[in-house]
Amino acid sequence: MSDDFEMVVQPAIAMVNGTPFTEMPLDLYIPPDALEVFLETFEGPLDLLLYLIRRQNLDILDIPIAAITRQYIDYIDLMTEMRMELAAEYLLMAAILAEIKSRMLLPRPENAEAEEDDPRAELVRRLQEYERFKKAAEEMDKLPRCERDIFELGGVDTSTVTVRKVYPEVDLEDVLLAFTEVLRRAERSTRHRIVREPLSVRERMSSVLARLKDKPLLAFAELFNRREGRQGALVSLLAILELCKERFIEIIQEEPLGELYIRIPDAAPA
Amino acid sequence: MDLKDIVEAALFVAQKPLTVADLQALYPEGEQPEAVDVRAALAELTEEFISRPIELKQVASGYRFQVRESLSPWISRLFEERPTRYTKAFLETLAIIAYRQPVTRGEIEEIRGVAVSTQIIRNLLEREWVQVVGHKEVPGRPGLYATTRQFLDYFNLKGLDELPPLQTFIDRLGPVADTDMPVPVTPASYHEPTEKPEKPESDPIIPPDPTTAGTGETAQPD
Amino acid sequence: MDLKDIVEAALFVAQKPLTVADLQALYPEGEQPEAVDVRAALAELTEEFISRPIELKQVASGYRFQVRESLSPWISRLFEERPTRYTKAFLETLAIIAYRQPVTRGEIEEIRGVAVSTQIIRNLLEREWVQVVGHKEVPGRPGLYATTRQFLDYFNLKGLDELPPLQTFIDRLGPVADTDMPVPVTPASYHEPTEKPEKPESDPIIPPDPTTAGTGETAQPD
Repeated sequence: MSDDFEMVVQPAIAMVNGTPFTEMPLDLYIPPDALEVFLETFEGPLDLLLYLIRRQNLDILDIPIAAITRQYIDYIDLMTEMRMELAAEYLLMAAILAEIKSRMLLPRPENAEAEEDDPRAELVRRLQEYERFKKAAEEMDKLPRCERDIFELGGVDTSTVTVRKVYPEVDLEDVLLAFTEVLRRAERSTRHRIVREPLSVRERMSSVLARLKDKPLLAFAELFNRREGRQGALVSLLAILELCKERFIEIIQEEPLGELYIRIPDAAPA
Repeated sequence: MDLKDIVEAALFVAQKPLTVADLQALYPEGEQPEAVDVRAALAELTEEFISRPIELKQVASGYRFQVRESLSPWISRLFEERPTRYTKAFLETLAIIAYRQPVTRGEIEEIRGVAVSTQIIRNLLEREWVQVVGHKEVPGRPGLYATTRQFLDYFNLKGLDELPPLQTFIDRLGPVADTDMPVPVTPASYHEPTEKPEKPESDPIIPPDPTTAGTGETAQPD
Repeated sequence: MDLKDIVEAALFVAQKPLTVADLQALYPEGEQPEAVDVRAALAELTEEFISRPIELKQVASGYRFQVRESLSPWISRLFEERPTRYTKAFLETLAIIAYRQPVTRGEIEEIRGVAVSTQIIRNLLEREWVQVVGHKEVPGRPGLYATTRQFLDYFNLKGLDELPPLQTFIDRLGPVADTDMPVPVTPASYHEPTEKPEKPESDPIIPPDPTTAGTGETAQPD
């Protein structure tokens, strides 16, 4: 039997009421004061049993079940203030042990098949199963892992890389369909006023406003382009009047018969 | 362990440029290399990477590895996000801005009958299809949105007047336009023929107009 | 531009492992290199970095550059925080999921003999080391947990078959250990193709019993 699986026991596991608690108990009895420490040290009753088997050469097939069970039951009151959920699992284990013991005491027929009914078999199977994974967890903890043993790269700078943003493609038709949908909804709900202005006027309204962003005061004459001809002048005029009506702009004249200017209104009227 | 190797590994792992002092601090106190040795290691590394696609660079706050600019076209694809399709809300907002500009967000919401998400406006601005051309002089001074030259360019339009006139849509709505969606007239010159979004099988609320009948204005079953 | 250079730069820049397909996708459609050429470039790079402090490594979700383990004492000083230590309960739960997947919480509790805290499961899910891959068709339809590629990446593994083999050391209980523990199967379907972990050379719990030896009897514990 090898010792390579010995549990590491620190010199002092905990201080219990000022007294260093240095030794794991020699049997399943746990001093009440140390119970909490115990529950935290072991991962559960299977872990504790494994420890005892290793450490104390405890023969789990011959545990003084009666005494242990009595001790465990004494804990019940103490445990109500602790982690009842965990403690319950230890109690369950005590019950399993007691059951095993009682079944062992029953006379058993002496044939080969009875071996499979050995009440200890299930417990041993569970201990083995648990131990495999307990060991696997320890092995896994030893694997080289990120953040501790191996490091991924994080430092290569990409400021030289210009990322082209990829936008969805849109069909004009989809935009038009969307607009039809809007109008249809508007028609249906209220008798929404749909102004039948030529688009060129709306476009001109936008461009006049855009120009006012660069230059806060524009001469009226600047808004007309001779090359656009009459049609263009009319569009500009309609745009200015519409903008004025919607109070996007105001038209000012500093002296009678002086030049007309347009600008963004100073302050929001209440 | 070789100082140069430690310097190299550290520069690759660090998320920011490292100074000579940072690199010295990789060693426990009392064992730290001289700054001059760290510099020598950095010089050596710079040399070793000279023919590689990444280079060791000194910037204001220290040393770092960076990708050579010439690789940008390929590397940028690592960061590109796959474009998703625009939502209906996005397209409706765009259409309203196109036809009703200059228009405030509140007005868009009034026409659509639902709120317009900030994300949509932001996307439109980011794509440079829409700009704020001014502010409406009402309380809150809301921004006035209008389409841009880029919008026209994208859709291959010379001007907004090349968009089908509003009247077209209004006519198509018809007096009882409350069941099916009319097919808008979209002159082929505005776009490549593509698959249309699904539309109702039986649509024609539009009375068969003898002048347009047979000119391709047939409901295409998808 | 040289394919190898592009592959190298991309691996240095990406903050996650890249697959061969990821690397092909650095090129525009129609110009993408063959997978076999990308693999050749990867092999060449692995070779070129063999004497450097960083290595090109293949893990479950692709290829990545990483610092050689031998440098961790220095490199870890770059980080203020000590690396996370995982509790026994956390590691045992993870180990059971890794070796016995897909597995329900109830089955994990059955093996450990204690309740599994919700916090542990939540942490495992949040770290994306574990995912719910389905539900067991029993009352309550409990979730079936399995490990992810990220789990393997974190532990520097290509597949589940690289996990240490399960073994047991209980030997003095031999006489009652009459049922052969089945060697847990580690289903590969969630990851890259893998094989079962090797069965320990000599399974010391099982006494050489002529009556059961060679019957291949495997009792499924649940």
